[in-house]
Amino acid sequence: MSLKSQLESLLFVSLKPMALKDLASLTDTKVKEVEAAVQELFLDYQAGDRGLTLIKNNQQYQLTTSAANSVVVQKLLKDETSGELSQPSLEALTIIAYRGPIAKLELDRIRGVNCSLIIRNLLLRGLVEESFDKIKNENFYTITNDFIRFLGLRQLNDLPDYDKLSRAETIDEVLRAAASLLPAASER
Amino acid sequence: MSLKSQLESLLFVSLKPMALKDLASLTDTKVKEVEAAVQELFLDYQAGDRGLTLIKNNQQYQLTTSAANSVVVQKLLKDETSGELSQPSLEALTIIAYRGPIAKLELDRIRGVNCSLIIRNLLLRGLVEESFDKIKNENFYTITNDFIRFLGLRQLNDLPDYDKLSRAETIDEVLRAAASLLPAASER
Amino acid sequence: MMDFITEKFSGPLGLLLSLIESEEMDITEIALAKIADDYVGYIRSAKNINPEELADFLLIAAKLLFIKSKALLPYLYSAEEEEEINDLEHQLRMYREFVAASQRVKEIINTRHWLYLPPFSNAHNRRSQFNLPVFAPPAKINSGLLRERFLEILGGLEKQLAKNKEEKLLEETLETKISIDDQIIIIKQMLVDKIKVNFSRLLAAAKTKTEIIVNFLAVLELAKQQELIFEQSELFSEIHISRLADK
Repeated sequence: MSLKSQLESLLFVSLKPMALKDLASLTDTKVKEVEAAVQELFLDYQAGDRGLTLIKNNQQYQLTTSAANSVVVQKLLKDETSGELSQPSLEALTIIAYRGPIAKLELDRIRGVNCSLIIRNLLLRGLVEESFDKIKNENFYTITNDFIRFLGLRQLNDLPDYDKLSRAETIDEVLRAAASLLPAASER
Repeated sequence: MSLKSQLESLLFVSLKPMALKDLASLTDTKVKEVEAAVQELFLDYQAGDRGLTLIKNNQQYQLTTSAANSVVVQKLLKDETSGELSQPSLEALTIIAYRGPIAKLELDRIRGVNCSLIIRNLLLRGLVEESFDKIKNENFYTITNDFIRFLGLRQLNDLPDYDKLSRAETIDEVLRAAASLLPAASER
Repeated sequence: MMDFITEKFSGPLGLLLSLIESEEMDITEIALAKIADDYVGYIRSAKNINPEELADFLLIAAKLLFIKSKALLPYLYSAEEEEEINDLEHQLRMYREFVAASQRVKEIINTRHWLYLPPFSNAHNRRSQFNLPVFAPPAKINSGLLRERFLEILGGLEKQLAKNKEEKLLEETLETKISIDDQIIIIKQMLVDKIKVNFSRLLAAAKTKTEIIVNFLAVLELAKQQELIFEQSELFSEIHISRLADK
């Protein structure tokens, strides 16, 4: 069978999001080839009149039902819940969605306030994930597939204005940084 | 969305084979139409280079992996349930052993992260079991008798220092602190 | 269902933004200088500010008062300080973009076009056809190891609890020492006793950055109420504070 079909079988059976390298070792292929085949599958699901969607997040893939069929699926399944989201939690989730992986200090800086408690709460609810960066000696935060599923998106890049908001610096900050490199900038 | 795509979504989330009349009532269509659409879906899976297949048994339909990929699927299933436990899984198992029966929310609070995926893995391996408490409307977890015997013990309280460790005040204190700081998000 | 709790604002930048928007102003230095008093007035009267966040609220208050004083005495400020003001404007603009984005995210979630997974079941039909073992313990596990692990977990939790207690203690002291109104009374008392006080002496008594800010705010407040006179013989020299002759 083709690699693409093997990957579809694996994604169908797996209980959790699958990393490229796990898919590669299971199918005994190179990561590069797996990546190309998964991408093909990702586009297949997007193009056709399909009831399934492939989510891509954090370099991991997961098969779910498609957004357009949510109403009929809800009839069959017990209603899923993610509980209440306060405005501060919603803001933190939004910033992590656009800017993740993001360090806690950077999140605090954008919100202008310490976000420890909010992060703890989001971790408990499985909406964000923490990973430790050994080189930077800091924890970084990303959005989980569960939160992406509540958004009904295939990937975070599909969020509105993703390109604009995901950039670490806004244009005027970049311009300012560039200006400060010029000797003339010191004379104001 | 098309009926065919709705049926694909429903067959994907259903844990058991589905009868035509159930599919018809969920999608609010006639059995005849559902039958035609299911047939179309069946042919789609047959024709393409697909990792999924639709099987029919006693007038009931079920989505499964294609037979040609069974070797690679089996490899994944074996990987999921063999080998040593990851550090987080071992931690969760230990807490369930000494503190069981323990609610999911309490386990999450002790570990500081959502433990859904870890619990699934421990359930799959037959190391812990789940019981639903109707009054508290929550799932509780304990280690299985198989696992107790595997450890060479006759019963749970034969675990070393069980009396002392199962009542460790530290854990109660952690749970109290978490409950006051992070009010329960409604469980899923 | 995913519910949203609405609050008046979230954090110091949220408060700042709502004050500016309620005046229908854009984010500029002039706007910030204009709302500085409203902001300080709000945090003085607010009862619902989380003690953990108080320091962050006060930090913004200090920045606003700095901007306000610059608007009054522009020649006293350097390019570097100019930069700091730009930073607050920039930070607030960026925050505003994310608040707007968070509203769009909320709308997306509320359309409930959620993506679903099959519910987990141990007797999953996708697996049952493969005759998997129902019991698959890891080889290297024994009861001694479980005990060891459990003790390690307890140790880790104890450390965490101790750290939390320390932080809480810090917050409590912060909370008790932090009221601007109390500080005003203390300063007035000092002035009654001494007639003249050096500003640096006031600050020397402060133990944390937050306390410095509170002192600063209290002094400014007294100046606003026209109860104090400030004297400084030259730039960057000691500031002497004294009471206005009995009103």
